[in-house]
Amino acid sequence: MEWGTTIFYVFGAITLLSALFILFTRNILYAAFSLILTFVGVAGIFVLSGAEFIGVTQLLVYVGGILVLIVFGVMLTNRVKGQKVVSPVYQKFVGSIVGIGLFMLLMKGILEANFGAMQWMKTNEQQTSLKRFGMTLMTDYVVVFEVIGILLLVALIGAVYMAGKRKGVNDAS
Amino acid sequence: MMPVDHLLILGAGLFVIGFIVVTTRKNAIAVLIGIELMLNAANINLVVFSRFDPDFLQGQVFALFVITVAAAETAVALAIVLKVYRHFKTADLDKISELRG
Amino acid sequence: MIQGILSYIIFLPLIAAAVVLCLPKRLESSYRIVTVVATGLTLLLTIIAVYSFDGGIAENINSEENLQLLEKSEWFSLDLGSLGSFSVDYFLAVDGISIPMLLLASIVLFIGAISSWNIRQKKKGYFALYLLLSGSVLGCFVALDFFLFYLFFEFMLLPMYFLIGIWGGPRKEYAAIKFFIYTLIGSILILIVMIGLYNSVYDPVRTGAEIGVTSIEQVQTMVQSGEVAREDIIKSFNMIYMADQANYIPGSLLSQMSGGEIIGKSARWIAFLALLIGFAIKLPSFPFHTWLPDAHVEAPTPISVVLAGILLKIGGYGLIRTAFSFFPDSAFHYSWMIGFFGVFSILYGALNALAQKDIKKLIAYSSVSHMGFVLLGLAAMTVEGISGAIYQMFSHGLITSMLFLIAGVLYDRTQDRLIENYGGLANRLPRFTIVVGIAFFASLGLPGFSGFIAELMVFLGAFKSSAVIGAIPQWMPVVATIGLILGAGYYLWTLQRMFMGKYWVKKAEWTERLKDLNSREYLMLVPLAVLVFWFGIFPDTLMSLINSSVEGFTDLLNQAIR
Amino acid sequence: MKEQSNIVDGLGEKLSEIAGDLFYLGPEVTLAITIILVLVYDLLFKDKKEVGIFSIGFVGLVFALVISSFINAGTPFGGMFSLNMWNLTIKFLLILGGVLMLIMASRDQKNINRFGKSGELMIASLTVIMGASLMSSSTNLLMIYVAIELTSIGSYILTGIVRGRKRSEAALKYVLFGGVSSAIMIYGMSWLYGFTGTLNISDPTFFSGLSNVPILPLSIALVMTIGGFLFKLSAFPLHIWSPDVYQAAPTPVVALFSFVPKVAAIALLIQFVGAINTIDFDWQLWLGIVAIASMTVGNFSALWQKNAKRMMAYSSIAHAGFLLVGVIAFSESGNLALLFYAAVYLLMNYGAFLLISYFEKQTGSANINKLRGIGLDVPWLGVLVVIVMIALTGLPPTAGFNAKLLIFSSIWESWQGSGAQVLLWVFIIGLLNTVVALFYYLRIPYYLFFKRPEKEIDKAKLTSIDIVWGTIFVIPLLVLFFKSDWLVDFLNNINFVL
Amino acid sequence: MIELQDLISPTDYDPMINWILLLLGIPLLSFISSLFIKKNAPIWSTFLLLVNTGIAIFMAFSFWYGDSVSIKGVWFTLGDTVMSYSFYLDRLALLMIALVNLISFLVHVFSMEYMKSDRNKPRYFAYLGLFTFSMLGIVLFHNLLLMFIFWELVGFTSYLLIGFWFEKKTASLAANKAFIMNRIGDAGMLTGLMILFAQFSTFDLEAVKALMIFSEIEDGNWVAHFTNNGQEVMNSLDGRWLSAAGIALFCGAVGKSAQFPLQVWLPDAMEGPTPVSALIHAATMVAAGVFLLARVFVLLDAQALEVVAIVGAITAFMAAIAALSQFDIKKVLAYSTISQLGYMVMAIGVGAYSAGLFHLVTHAFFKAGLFLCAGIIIHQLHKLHSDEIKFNEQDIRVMGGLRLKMPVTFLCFLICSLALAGLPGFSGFLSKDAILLNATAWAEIKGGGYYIVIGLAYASVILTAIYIFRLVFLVFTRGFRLESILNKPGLMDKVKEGNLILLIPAILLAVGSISIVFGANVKAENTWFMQFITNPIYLVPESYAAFSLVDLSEATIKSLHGWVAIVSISLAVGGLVISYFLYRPISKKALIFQDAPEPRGALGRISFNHWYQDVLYEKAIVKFIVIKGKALAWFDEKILDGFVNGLAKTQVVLAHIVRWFDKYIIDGFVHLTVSTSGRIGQATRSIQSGNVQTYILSAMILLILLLLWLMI
Repeated sequence: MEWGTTIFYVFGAITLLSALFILFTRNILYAAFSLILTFVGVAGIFVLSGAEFIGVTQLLVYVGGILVLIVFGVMLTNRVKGQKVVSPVYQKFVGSIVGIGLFMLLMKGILEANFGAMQWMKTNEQQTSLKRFGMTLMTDYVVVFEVIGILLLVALIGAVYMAGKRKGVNDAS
Repeated sequence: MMPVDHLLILGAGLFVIGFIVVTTRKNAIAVLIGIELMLNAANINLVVFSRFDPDFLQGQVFALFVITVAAAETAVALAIVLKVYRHFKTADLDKISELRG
Repeated sequence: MIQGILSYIIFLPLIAAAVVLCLPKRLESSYRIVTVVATGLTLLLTIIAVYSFDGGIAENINSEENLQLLEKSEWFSLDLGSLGSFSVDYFLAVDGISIPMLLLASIVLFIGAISSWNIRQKKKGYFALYLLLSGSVLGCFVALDFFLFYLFFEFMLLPMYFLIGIWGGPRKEYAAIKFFIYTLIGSILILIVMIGLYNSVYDPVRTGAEIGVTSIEQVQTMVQSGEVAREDIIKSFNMIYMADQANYIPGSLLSQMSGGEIIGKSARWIAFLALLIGFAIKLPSFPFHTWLPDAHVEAPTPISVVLAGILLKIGGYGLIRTAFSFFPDSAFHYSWMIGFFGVFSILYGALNALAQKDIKKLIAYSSVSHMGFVLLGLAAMTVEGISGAIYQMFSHGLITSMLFLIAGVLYDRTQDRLIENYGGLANRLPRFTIVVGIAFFASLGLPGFSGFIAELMVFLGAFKSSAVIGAIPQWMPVVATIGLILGAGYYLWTLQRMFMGKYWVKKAEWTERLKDLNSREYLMLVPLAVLVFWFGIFPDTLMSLINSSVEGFTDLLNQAIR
Repeated sequence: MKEQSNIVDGLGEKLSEIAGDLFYLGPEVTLAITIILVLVYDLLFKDKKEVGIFSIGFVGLVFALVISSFINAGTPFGGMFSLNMWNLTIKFLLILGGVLMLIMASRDQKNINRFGKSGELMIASLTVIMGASLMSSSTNLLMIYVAIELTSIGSYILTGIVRGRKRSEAALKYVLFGGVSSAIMIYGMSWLYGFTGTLNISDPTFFSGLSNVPILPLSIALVMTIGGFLFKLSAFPLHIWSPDVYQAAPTPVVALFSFVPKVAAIALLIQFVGAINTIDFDWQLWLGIVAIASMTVGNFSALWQKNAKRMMAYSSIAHAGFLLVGVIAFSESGNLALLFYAAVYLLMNYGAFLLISYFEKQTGSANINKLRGIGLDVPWLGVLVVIVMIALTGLPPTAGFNAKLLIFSSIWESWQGSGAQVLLWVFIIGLLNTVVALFYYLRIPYYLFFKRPEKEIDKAKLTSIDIVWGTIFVIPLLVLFFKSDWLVDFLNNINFVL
Repeated sequence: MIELQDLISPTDYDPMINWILLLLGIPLLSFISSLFIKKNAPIWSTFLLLVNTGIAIFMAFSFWYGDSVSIKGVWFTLGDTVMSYSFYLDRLALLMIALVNLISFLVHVFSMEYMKSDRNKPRYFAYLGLFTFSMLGIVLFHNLLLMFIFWELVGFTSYLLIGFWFEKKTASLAANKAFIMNRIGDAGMLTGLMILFAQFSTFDLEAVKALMIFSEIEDGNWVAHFTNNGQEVMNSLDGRWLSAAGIALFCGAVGKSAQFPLQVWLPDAMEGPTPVSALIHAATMVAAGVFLLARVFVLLDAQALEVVAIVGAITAFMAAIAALSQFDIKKVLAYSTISQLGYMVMAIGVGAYSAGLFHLVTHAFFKAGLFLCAGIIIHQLHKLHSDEIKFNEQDIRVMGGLRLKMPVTFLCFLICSLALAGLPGFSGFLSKDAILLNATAWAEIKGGGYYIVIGLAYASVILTAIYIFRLVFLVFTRGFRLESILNKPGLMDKVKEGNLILLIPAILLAVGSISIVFGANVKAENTWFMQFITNPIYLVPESYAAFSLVDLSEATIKSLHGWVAIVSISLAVGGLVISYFLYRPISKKALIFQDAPEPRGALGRISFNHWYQDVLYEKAIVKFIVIKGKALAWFDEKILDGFVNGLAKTQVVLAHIVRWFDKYIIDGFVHLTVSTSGRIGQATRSIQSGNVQTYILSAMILLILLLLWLMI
């Protein structure tokens, strides 16, 4: 086994274990922090898969952005006064059954599909450059890029507006 | 390199874990965490496949946008959670079920 | 003859409806005048139309040449790409089958308008809806484009729904909904078949124009042999074309040649059954009749009159015009069943009528019984049977209108319809009793009244059927004669309980309210009675109109069966 | 496509191509600009912004509408979009939906406040329309995803932004459900990418890639992907969010929800099934079941609803099923029928919501029970309601009937052609559903006319302009019944260009 | 090959049509005008009838020797089938119009007095006019359909007249009964019409007869060959339909002529005014059945005729038994009528066509006479009614000794009774003798069990004599029993003979009952009637005609002639003697007759209750139908409608299920599973709808399920 492969598995294990921790912990804060670990694991996989930019973005946006949001959200919606921020669990049984069923289904799908043997994947893997990535983003996907801009803008405005304490469109009801 | 299938199974596992989190956690924010896990699972797939698509890197681009959108969505979702919290004084979803039928 | 007379007939009530809507509330009392005048003019126009109708020219029911007073212009034509294009025509005409129905409808609507005279609440709505109903009912009988027909057929439901639901009796909502749902199920079945049909039928004239051939026969042979490209075929809603098997696109599901199947059964059979059920609900035949007693009992008198007098006939007319014309082979295949349901309805309705306590319910069940004759006559597929079915529809329309008016007369005075609450009314209301007697005896099929002629024809046709065409066995009409006896039974029993014996009513205060017929009531009842007599003694008045069309129709059936 | 070795070469070419293609996205660009303008206006002025915001939004939308009718077919941005006359018409309808929503909103002071006090609601609405408009023509999975998200986020905001306990609850449900749905969808998309190596569904490699995949993984991927579309369509089984959201959201917004994302999703589905047709996956069967289930579940669940808006939500689920019928027919005529249906659905649905908003204005609630006897006080409005409800049921003499006729005719034709049983069942069950639908659609006129009013209601609140607008929304339903060829010919002309 | 159109094509103008129209028109005018002119209706309508009678008698005399006249025309067309009408005047018709008009006229006259005090007189006379019109219609039209129409009309008029005093519940019920019983018969007759029409495409009797000749039995099928408009027609039915046609037509007669098993209506019909009973229920309407049988006689095949004969004999016997023990004078006469009608029907059945008709005519006279006499008695006794004197004036237990006070009536009654009993010198003897002669001959030919049939006929002879003289003795001899019942001696003196208006019709009818009217010969076949109205030629396809009428009339009859007469006379005399011993003025029975209870013995009860037929019908059939109707109504309301409502309910339930599905499968599938897996505690806490996570979960489950569906 090569080094790279080992690291792959290490990151994979980190991801999976931390995700499982999220699944089993009741404390949301723990979950949130465990999520960091998951993200890091995923970011590692990204980097190892040749998507350094995505990996970095993953860390920046998720760890730096989303997670902070989530933690703030947890703080704001739970009166954290010493006690644990617990999220109770319910319909565990059915949820797990469905989840496991889904997993089996996906497993079976993956194995049957045999992605490794896909025709288009015959070409050898190549390292990609950030430059190419940027070019693609700004040429082929420029529309998406712009649209994302609008999306972020709107989401931002909306989020700010809704979260704002006294704001929100007035309504009698 | 890790075989593609293993990574995909990892993705699937993450997806399912995320799904179970979504369906079993009462807290709305925990549900959001679950959704993030599911999105990450998809991202893993995308990036993995993108390895074989060096010309256009579509998978990577997709993953990038997923991350971005996820951020936006989380922001909106959290804002809504806060709003709900103001009305219901809780973020437990089983208590937020006045609309039904 | 007036050009476009049929359009006038349909649109006159609709325009009048608009007029009623526009009249201000302070002219409230004029609504009914407008209504009566409009329906009266419609009747006049209809009579002119009937007068100008030549009963002798029909040769073949499925060609446009035998139609009269024809008005046909393209309404719209849609090009549906891969579905090909189809055209919907504004196509009105009458033949011997529809002209009696048109006449009946005009008469009954006029009488109904008079009978609406003392509607007291929400007059504007009532009269506007009544006129809308009138327009659509009349339209139903003259429309020969399936789309147009379906429009009128459906459009009838709404005014009816509101007329029963707003101006009805205590359980009006229930009755209105029940009526609507039942009929709607029927019309959905019809719609299903309609979609199938227009996808299977082409318009030879327009298609000919498309490919530059003028002779219809030539177009038909060309289409049948597949020489015409699919996109040149123009589909049609034309009911006359649908009745000609040569106008079915080869390979289409409902084409007789291609023998399409649905779930292993002939598609034509299934389509026929769908139409049959659709119209049998309207007719109504056992076991689809249960909406009728409720609707009748709850509806206000004029609406009962229109409902029983005309709307039921649309069921029978629809069967002739669509189900039997389009799928004669299937009709033959199912004739035993149709005949059986006819006979069963006759007996079932009569026995039910025997047990009724409410006079309106009794009349309603008698309608079920009488409409059974229509089914029996149709199932016979002989000239006599089908003429009888048409005659029965016409005659039942008049008689049952009379019966409901009678029930209305009583109800107006006492607000009570229970038979057991009256006795010996003949002493107090002698003239009314005479009218009741005429109506009852007419309804039970006493010779001299139109009902007898109709039932006789049905019997003759049904009995002949097995020998002539092999449709229904001889025992059916023989068993159906029991219906005559039961009919006498329930009518005479009712007559005896309500009108004979010592005068007695349940509540003393009714006595002073029980006055004999007033002049408005005479105006409604006497003409009906006279007509019932007239058509019982001079059947040729009507037969001369319908004979040749019915012959054409039976020829069509015969050809298809052979 | 360009040579990979020399990336920078041809960049200029590419950029100019992009600039040239920009016109194809004229409506979207216009909407984006409008969004910015509203935002700027909102920031610049403090009070009495109603007129300004409304007029900017309105002008923007109308401008987009005009532009959308000038665009030609094409596949701009390297096949990211596939514009043909068909989905351009859809686009036109979507934007028209926006215009009509603004008109509807302007009929009620409450809604004027909601939209006008501050720009967010307007911005979110425009976003929804923009997203939907992108959705309707995109052929790239990424673009599809982003467009759907754009629509979704706009919708979440629209649902949640107006204050109210119920609204916030609905918004939360919406956002969580939506989040999961989109996660499922992109998971499916990621597989599709894995199968084919391309995100462009109009690319031949997409199709050829799918052809070699075993049925199970293929089905999983397609079902998950289409699942995301069904969420926007609010079709079974991803319809569950919609009643809650419809009940809570402001009426004009609900009208928007019930039309714009739905029809966009239908357009998307048409593109998508076009790309996956004839591979192993029997999408017709699958969508057929979905359509049947949507119609049935929608109609049956609507039966005993007490809230008119909630009822309309179920109605819209059922209509999603009816729209799906057009997709399943998968033929030229099916597409035409869909266009017709969409146009009519726009009219009748907006008409219904407009009238509901009137009654809401009168009685202060969308509760059907509150409508007792009003019909006799405002007869003309009552008549309009009857017409709309009849149209929604699909009975003559309303265009709803023609729409159903066309759409079911097309499925009949497809069935005749292919003989697939599911099409027949869709046909029959679909039509029989009409009967069920009648039950609840008639409940509104039933309460309006048959029930005794509980108390005297204040009629002064409705102005004659309200009535006129109601009439304007409703009368085309009648006109299009009697002259449906006007619309069909118009649509046909468009199709011929295609 | 015979051409149908030739048979039914309209005839040229024949002046006879005017007479016919006049004949039909005058009674119709009487009907309509009586309703309007109110006050003078009785005299006016009587006058009209007099005119009509004049015309009828004039026609009978002037056309008697001419050929039969047939006038045809088109009534309406049905498809290409011409529904023709046709009048046919042969001697039978002429005789009948004269008879009907004459008796009707006499009854009109009688009624002027009898109904004097009734305020509904105009209505009464109108009805009589309508009746005469319809009866003449039956006689004049020679087309089965039109005959059927008038046939029903006659029944309808009878309904009106029986129910004339509709305030009496019994009267209205009797009217109903009469109409319905007639309807049953008519339904049968209609079946006959259907069969004949299916075969021959016409109702014209002449045409039917002509076509019948050309019909054949081929392989058990009854095939009619003819051409219609030049097109060859071959209508074929199973051979049994030929018999069925005959029996079906006979059903009509069974109803109208009160034959077993439909005869029960006639005794009840006595609720109508007595003159009506005389006219309708004795002389004319009930005879219409016999007339019809005579008209279609040649179309009846052997089986049908056998049924006719047997039914006739049974009826004759049963009714004669019933007449023995009745207390109501009109009821006795009613049963007597049934019995005599049974004779006539039997006569037709045994092939004694002319004898049967002969009996029809003689019976019309003496039975109408008896009824009118009874009417006089009832009318006169009715006048005794006062505040303290109340009794049933129709009950023979209150009568007695009226001979002294009402001699003319007595004489008339006696003559008619003698005629009824069939004693020589009176008309009844001639006709009855002719019938018995033919019947005996018939039984001779057929042999075996058929002797039972004529046995019944002979038994009826003696029974007839017994019951009618019982009546004579009890009504007219010994003292007036009402005196002793009411304890009011001298009441007898208040009884007066009827006035001339009442008496003259009775006298005329009595005179008509003397045999001299029909010829001074004791042999029936020598009367002018039998000379002129002879048996027709039999037309039914041969294999279905079991015997030849010619044989019957010629050979056998001659050999039987003597002793049949002797037997019948001795039976009649025997009956008279028995009656005398039982009811003679000083017999035990007569002495205490005022207290006579209802008979108790088995035979007596059978007789008094008319074989319990009414009870049977009431209990078995009517109840059955009513219960059936109720059950069906229940079925309709509860089951069928319930089913539909059930459907609606199912829809609701389905809606609930779907909603439930939405809520519990989509929401609660989860919970369900939860609870089944033993976590009920948690489930109760978590069963909450509106939870977005269950939404998501269920959506996913459904997606997976849909996916799996695809895979299967």
